[in-house]
Amino acid sequence: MPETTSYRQSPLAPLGLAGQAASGLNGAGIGVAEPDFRVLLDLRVELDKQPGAQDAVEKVLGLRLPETANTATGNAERHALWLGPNEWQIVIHDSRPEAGREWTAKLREALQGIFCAVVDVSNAQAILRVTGPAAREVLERAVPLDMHAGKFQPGEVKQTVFGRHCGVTLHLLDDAPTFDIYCRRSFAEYVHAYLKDCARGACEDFAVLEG
Amino acid sequence: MAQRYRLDKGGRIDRDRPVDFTFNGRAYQGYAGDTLGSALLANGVHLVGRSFKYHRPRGIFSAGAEEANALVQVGEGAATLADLKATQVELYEGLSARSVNCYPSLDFDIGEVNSLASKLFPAGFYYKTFMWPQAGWPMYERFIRKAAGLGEAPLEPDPDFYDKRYAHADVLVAGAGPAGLAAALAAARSGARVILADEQHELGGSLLSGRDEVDGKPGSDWAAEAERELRANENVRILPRSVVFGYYDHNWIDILENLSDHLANKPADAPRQRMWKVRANQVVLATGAIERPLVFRDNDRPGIMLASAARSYVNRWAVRPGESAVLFTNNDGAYAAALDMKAAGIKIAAAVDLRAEAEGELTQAARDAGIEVLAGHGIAATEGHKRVRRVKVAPLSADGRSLAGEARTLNCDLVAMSGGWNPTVHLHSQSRGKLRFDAELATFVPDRAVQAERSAGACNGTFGLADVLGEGFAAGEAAAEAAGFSVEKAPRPQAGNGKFLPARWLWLTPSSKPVGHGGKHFVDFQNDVTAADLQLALREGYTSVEHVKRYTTTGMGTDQGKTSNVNALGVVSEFRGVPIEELGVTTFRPPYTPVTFGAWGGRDVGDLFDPIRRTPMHSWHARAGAEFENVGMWKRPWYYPKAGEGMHEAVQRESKAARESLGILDATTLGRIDIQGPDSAEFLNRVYTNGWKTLKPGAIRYGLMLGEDGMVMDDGVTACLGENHYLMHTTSGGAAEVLAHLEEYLQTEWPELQVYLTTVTEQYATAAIAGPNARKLLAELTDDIDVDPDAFPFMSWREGTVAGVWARVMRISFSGDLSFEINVEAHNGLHLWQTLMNAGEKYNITPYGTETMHVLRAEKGFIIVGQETDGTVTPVDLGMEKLCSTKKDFIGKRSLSRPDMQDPNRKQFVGLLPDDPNEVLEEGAQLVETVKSQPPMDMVGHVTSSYMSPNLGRGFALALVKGGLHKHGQKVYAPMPGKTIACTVTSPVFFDPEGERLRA
Amino acid sequence: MLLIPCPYCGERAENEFSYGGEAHKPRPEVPEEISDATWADYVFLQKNTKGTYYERWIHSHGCRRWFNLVRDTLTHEIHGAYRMGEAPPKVDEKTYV
Amino acid sequence: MKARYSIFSLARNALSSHENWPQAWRSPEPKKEYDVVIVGGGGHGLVTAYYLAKEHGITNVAVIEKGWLGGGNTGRNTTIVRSNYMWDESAALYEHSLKLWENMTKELNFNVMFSQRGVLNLAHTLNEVRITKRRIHANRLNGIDSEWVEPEQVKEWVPIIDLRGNGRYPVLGGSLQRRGGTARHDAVAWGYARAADALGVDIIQQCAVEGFDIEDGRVTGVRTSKGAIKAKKVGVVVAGHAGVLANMAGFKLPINSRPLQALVSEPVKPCVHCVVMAGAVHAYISQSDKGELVIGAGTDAYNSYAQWGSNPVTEDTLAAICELYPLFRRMRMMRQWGGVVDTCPDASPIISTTPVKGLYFNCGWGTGGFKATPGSGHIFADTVANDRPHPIAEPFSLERFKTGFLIDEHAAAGVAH
Ligand SMILES: Cc1cc2nc3c(=O)[nH]c(=O)nc-3n(C[C@H](O)[C@H](O)[C@H](O)COP(=O)(O)OP(=O)(O)OC[C@H]3O[C@@H](n4cnc5c(N)ncnc54)[C@H](O)[C@@H]3O)c2cc1C
Ligand SMILES: NC(=O)c1ccc[n+]([C@@H]2O[C@H](COP(=O)([O-])OP(=O)(O)OC[C@H]3O[C@@H](n4cnc5c(N)ncnc54)[C@H](O)[C@@H]3O)[C@@H](O)[C@H]2O)c1
Ligand SMILES: Cc1cc2nc3c(=O)[nH]c(=O)nc-3n(C[C@H](O)[C@H](O)[C@H](O)COP(=O)(O)O)c2cc1C
Ligand SMILES: [Zn+2]
Repeated sequence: MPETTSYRQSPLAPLGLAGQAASGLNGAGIGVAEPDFRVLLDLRVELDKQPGAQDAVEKVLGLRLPETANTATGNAERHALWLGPNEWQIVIHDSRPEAGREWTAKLREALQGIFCAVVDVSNAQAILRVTGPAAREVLERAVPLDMHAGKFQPGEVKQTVFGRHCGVTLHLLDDAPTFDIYCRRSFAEYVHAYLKDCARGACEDFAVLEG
Repeated sequence: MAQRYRLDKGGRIDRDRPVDFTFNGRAYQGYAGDTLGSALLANGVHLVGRSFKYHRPRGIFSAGAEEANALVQVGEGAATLADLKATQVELYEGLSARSVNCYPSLDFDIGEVNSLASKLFPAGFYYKTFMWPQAGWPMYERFIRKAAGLGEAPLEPDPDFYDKRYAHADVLVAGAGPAGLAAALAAARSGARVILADEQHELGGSLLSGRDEVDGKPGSDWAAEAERELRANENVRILPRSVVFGYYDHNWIDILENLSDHLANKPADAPRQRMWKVRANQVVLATGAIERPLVFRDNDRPGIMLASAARSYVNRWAVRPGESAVLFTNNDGAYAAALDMKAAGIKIAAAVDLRAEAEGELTQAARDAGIEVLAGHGIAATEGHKRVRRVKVAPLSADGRSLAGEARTLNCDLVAMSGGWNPTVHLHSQSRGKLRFDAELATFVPDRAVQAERSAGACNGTFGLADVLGEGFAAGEAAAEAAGFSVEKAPRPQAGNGKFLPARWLWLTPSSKPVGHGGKHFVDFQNDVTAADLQLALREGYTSVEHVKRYTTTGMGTDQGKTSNVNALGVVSEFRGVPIEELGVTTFRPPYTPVTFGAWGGRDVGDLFDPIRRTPMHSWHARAGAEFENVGMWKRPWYYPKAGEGMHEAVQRESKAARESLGILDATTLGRIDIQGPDSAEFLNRVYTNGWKTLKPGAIRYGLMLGEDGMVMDDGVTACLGENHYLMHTTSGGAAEVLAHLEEYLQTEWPELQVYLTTVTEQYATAAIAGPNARKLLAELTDDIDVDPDAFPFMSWREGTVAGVWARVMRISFSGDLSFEINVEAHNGLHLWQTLMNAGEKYNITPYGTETMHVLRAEKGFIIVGQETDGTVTPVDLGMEKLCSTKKDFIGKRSLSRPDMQDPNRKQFVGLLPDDPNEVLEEGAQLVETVKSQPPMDMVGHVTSSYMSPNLGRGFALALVKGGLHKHGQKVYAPMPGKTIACTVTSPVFFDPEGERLRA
Repeated sequence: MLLIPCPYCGERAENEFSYGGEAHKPRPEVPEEISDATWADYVFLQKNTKGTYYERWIHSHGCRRWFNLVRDTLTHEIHGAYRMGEAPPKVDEKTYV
Repeated sequence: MKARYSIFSLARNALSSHENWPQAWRSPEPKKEYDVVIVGGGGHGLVTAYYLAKEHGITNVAVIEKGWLGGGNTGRNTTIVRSNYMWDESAALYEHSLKLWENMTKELNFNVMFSQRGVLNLAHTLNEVRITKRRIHANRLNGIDSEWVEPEQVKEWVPIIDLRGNGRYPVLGGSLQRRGGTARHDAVAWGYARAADALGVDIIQQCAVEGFDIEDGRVTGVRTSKGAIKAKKVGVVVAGHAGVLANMAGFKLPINSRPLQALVSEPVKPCVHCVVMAGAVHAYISQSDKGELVIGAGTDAYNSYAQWGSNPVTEDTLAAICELYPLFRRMRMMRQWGGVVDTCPDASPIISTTPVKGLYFNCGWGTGGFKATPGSGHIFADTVANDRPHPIAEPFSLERFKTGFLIDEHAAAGVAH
């Protein structure tokens, strides 16, 4: 049997969110969508102890790992999100089913001889793309971070607790603002429902997008 | 006549918007802008409630949050609200309110008999009686509980929802009176992010009630301008109807915002209230001050109210709270109330002034206005049942402790009293800021701040309006500066600066008889605590203020003593002859005013109470009609009943199918940890009891993990994926805990180990297929994995393609049969499951849930951590001593050699077979060796798991039994209610003890 | 809710963190050679100071790193955070009755 | 001596406007020396002093209290009293105590309002059901009343509960101890203080113990904020401060001190008639005789001596209350506070001799020692008087952390209120 994408169910597939981004906000303050499949790798390495690591990563990915806390590097296709002093999440816009394993192998190969870990977590996490002028207002209901435009700027990445007890990574992409929220796969429905309820709680200020 | 007591003009009400409401079933009218309190007064309604203990008639005595008397129940049915203060309820069309704590009606309340027998109910009377007979207490209690409570809790679920949010501010300002507005203006002008919250619906605080001018215009106009400027600034968030109720660690402040209680038509899809959880860099407290009542004989009658409240009713709500008023004061400031009342057409019968020489700007103005001032006088008594009718006033002795002359009677229907002011230091004190007793003001004012906060205005003991404004601006500037903004000092607005001192501080106004001998000098109105009660507490040795509080309940009502606490201290100080500052204060605790539970819960209720985790195959299980079990946050299929089946039948069927042909289990929820790095094997060696250095790529090993106390904390299999690369499995419920435990040791104890741990629990979806036909099915679905037993032996794994997708197949077994756990990437989980189900049809593939999984593993004697173990079980107890390496150290090893771990009589893991094969022991049943006719009996163990096994054809159980490893063959008994079940202790392995089927 | 300075991520709210108890309490090198009493000390006993306390925290909903914190257990004042293996900052230590 | 309290004395005193009531206890200056000094004037300390005087003839006793008597956890707990603990050792201890509760009002001639209204412990998961049943059977065979109740019976006891728990925390049943209930916490401290004082015990308030005098490994006295006081024996019963006192005496305890929170609602007419505990979601509720809902929350996650709690803990508890009792969402919290509890690794107390001769510790009651007040003091007095553990106290020695004989009540208790 050939491996085809049609087998694959994204974490939020039961809610049918994919493609919602395309339909636009229609005047709503916030929209939530699930982006296409992506490669997500967890990369662990001590950059100061493994001098060759940055170059090796750059060779494969064409980007350098951010060394400043709470930031990301990247371009339209790829990102490296700072998760900790020796941990990054690599995000690659490659939706092929085997892509996660392939990129893992490539990166491992490049990092041969360096004490590090590359782990494919493409299936382990869900991504919710939250966008719209009310996004900050809504998210401030879910996370204890300061979401003010001056305090959380495009290119920044912050991990935090969402609602009660759910860990998330927030990556701010632009001034729209657009956030990519990464969470563990099985928490995705919770995060989605929570966001909807946050929007309901903030509804005096804007219309809420259905779905 | 409607609104008979409404003044013809003035006030901040909207006369174009009349509002109809009912109180105790009668229809009334008020105006938009009224509170329930002001609207009732406009209609001449003074009697609003009954007191807690004596059911004395009580009226409206304040105009704000400090109200202790006028508690009402608002609304009916699911939306009813208990114990609201009428002075804080905004009027809306259709509002219906009623009095609480009275029966059958407010006017005629049976409970008032308590008042007649009140001598029998002094403070602490409970403790002295209802003791005989001792067994009689439940009866007394039933009777006492009838009298409990004020309002009523709703009896239907709350129809509303609540919003809850975090927020961050450079400067948070609590209170929007002149001081708060000034502070907000100053901070906002510097560019700081400001939150300004006030519990009232209009900003302006006392400016709305007074007639003071700021910069040559009415104070309320200045407030409106300030508000306009603030609203125009996008860095400012103004929160009206928002009480700052709690000040916690590290400048964490909680605010409750009211969104729809004041609306007649409450929007269905908007929250009722919102809780703000604010982290503020700097805080300015500008919460004003609360006027102090005076303590005199029968000072609780309806019509007796705070002077500032009377003034507010006249100026802010255009209401005449009476026709004929007596002012009772100890200070000059209160004359403003007399003057304003007079200007509104209220007759001022006299001003009774405790000060021997009643001097002062406003006093003089009152005299000039023709008001009679009785200096050195006090109110010695009051009369009037449901409304004050008369007061007796008399001159006081020089020390103020007794009357010094004939009493004179004044007719009145209103007494406006002022005993000075208490700065609202609640939030400062909650923030652990110290208080200082200010002898001039005879009250507590903020002293040193501990957190980044400062007080300004009346809450700081500053009362002159110009000073208040100046202090507000200065506080706002200082706060902004401390938050890192540069400020330009603004010119201070012009305003008057009344002089209110000196006042005469007399905590207790004497009457013709000593305290306790006639009439009641109320200190705490809500809890009916009198000066005599305080005196009694002291007499009996309850001298600490905390004891006084708890013995008399003073300050413990819904108003939390806003008007009573300082008076109680004053009275105690008077009786004990100890200065107030040496007494100390009782602790100020959140909330400042009561806060809705629902707002605290916010959206973390219902479906969002806890995350519900589902596997990628969940939709299939749900469609198949599975019943689910909650395992941690996961929903796992528990069993799959077919039509007409109960749990028992379903489990029997599933268990049989899995043994006889083929079963399939969703094992996705197992915890998985990826372990990489050159020291991985060493790391495993340290965290598991057994050895790991010899495990080769492709192989799998079972491991047992202990806590440092030697107790089993987790178990599972770990696969060697490659050189220095492992995949650990944990129990579903233990995944997070195990990862935390491992990271802790790695990062804190053994940072030298080169190992990285990554959770991959959710990267994979797992279907376990088990039973004699498992291999056949697997073979059909893969081209590239050699399923031959020799090529793919027990406890090994292979990678390849199954059902057309990448898979890692592990030949391990929790059922005791030939079994493969097929791991695919989670996105493909549903696909895998469906493919297996389709292809397995010919083998009667049967999905089974956690219950059948439990039966199957129990037949094999496999433990479940958390069921066979409870944090007190060691590997030795489980008969797994062999798994504990003697060659190396591991976490928990040292604990195993402590004396009590060696005790041969510890509870150990065994099997149990009830003598009657049809018997299924209850899980949790206790076991004895000797049955007695009645308890106590010596227990030797308990049943941990118990099932009816279709494969064994009988009931069987697992248990922990003292010394059980050496008691196989002996009898134990489970004495149950009504019967005793005899069993034989056996090995815990009931099925395939040689493991032939596993290895098949 | 405390405001805790993670040495890696910066100041964050308490609910992103988990507590790990007393710091600077190393696991005995060779547990087998020590007495039951010394072992019990390591596993169970706590300084539990009222006052300046050196303690471990993990930024569990953040960078997932363990670190040390010096905190006053009465006032909750935080005197500093430092990474595992680093020396604690100099603090004017306090204890209370 | 002490006036007896009764309805008659109340009526008699009413005639004299209550001006002739005697002091419930004296406020003496400390003597130079006592046979026994008890440190800590909470319930446990006062009971200890009472029984030293009453049963062991040791009346030259001082109770030294840092603040005001009863102001520690005795004065800030949710007052749940029950004895249905799982292990034999615990059951013996708490049942001993419960029996004393049943006679306390009479014994003290002080109405402590011990209300045996029944305590329900809810089970929300299959595992909780199993553990609950195990505990019930153990209680039964120990002769302690304890019964399983099905969800419908839970509903009868607590009509306002939502059994569905939104599918996530459904009520699957629970255990009921009918003899369990609540008491008026302050009255317990006051009643014992009055009774101990009557037997000659000096209760010295506003006096903090700041150190011990120890010679040759034996305690000879305490140093206090009011000066040194000699003592032949010293019993320390200071709950959350046990670690502080142990440090003064030069040893450590297996105890962490953490704030535990509680809160009350505004008073309403009676609507909860028994005590309901839900360990899985951390919410405990009962209604006081004045009408407030008394709610117990969780402990903060970190060591602290601050007598207040952390915000997220309150949020969690009130979310759980809203979930179990949806009609309480509109109720309002009136006051919230915390107490510093002394938690032991095995959730069981320590009643023990110590490395210092003549110095005894009674602590580790954590979140659940109010119910033990009379029993704990009773066996501790015996332990102090005879310089050896009372048989019920024996398993609860400090030794157990060395030998491994832990009495782990976690599994059965959740939080052991
Ligand atoms: C919020 C909360 C809810 C609880 N709920 C329950 C419940 O429902 N059921 C239950 O059984 N238990 C409950 N508990 C636990 C229970 O309150 C305690 O276990 C019990 O009251 C402890 O009593 P104690 O006499 O040992 O301590 P305390 O009453 O705390 O007395 C100790 C005394 O020692 C004093 N002290 C401290 N240091 C010194 C010193 N250096 N010198 C002199 N004196 C000193 C203190 O001031 C204090 O008064 C709860 C506790 C809390 C905080
Ligand atoms: N005549 C006198 O003796 C006397 C006495 C006291 C005050 N005053 C006058 O009162 C004014 C004092 O001004 P100010 O600004 O200090 O006080 P204020 O009373 O004018 O304003 C305080 C504001 O804080 C709000 N508030 C209080 N606690 C709150 C909380 N927890 N959360 C949210 N809001 C809260 C109140 O609703 C009010 O609007 C001056 O005009 C002064 O002259 C005069
Ligand atoms: C069982 C119980 C019931 C309580 N009921 C009330 C009450 O009705 N009103 C009140 O103000 N406080 C009540 N409290 C709280 C006390 O006022 C006080 O907050 C608590 O004893 C802690 O003391 P502290 O706040 O002085 O530190 C109650 C406390 C307990 C333990
Ligand atoms: Zn961090």
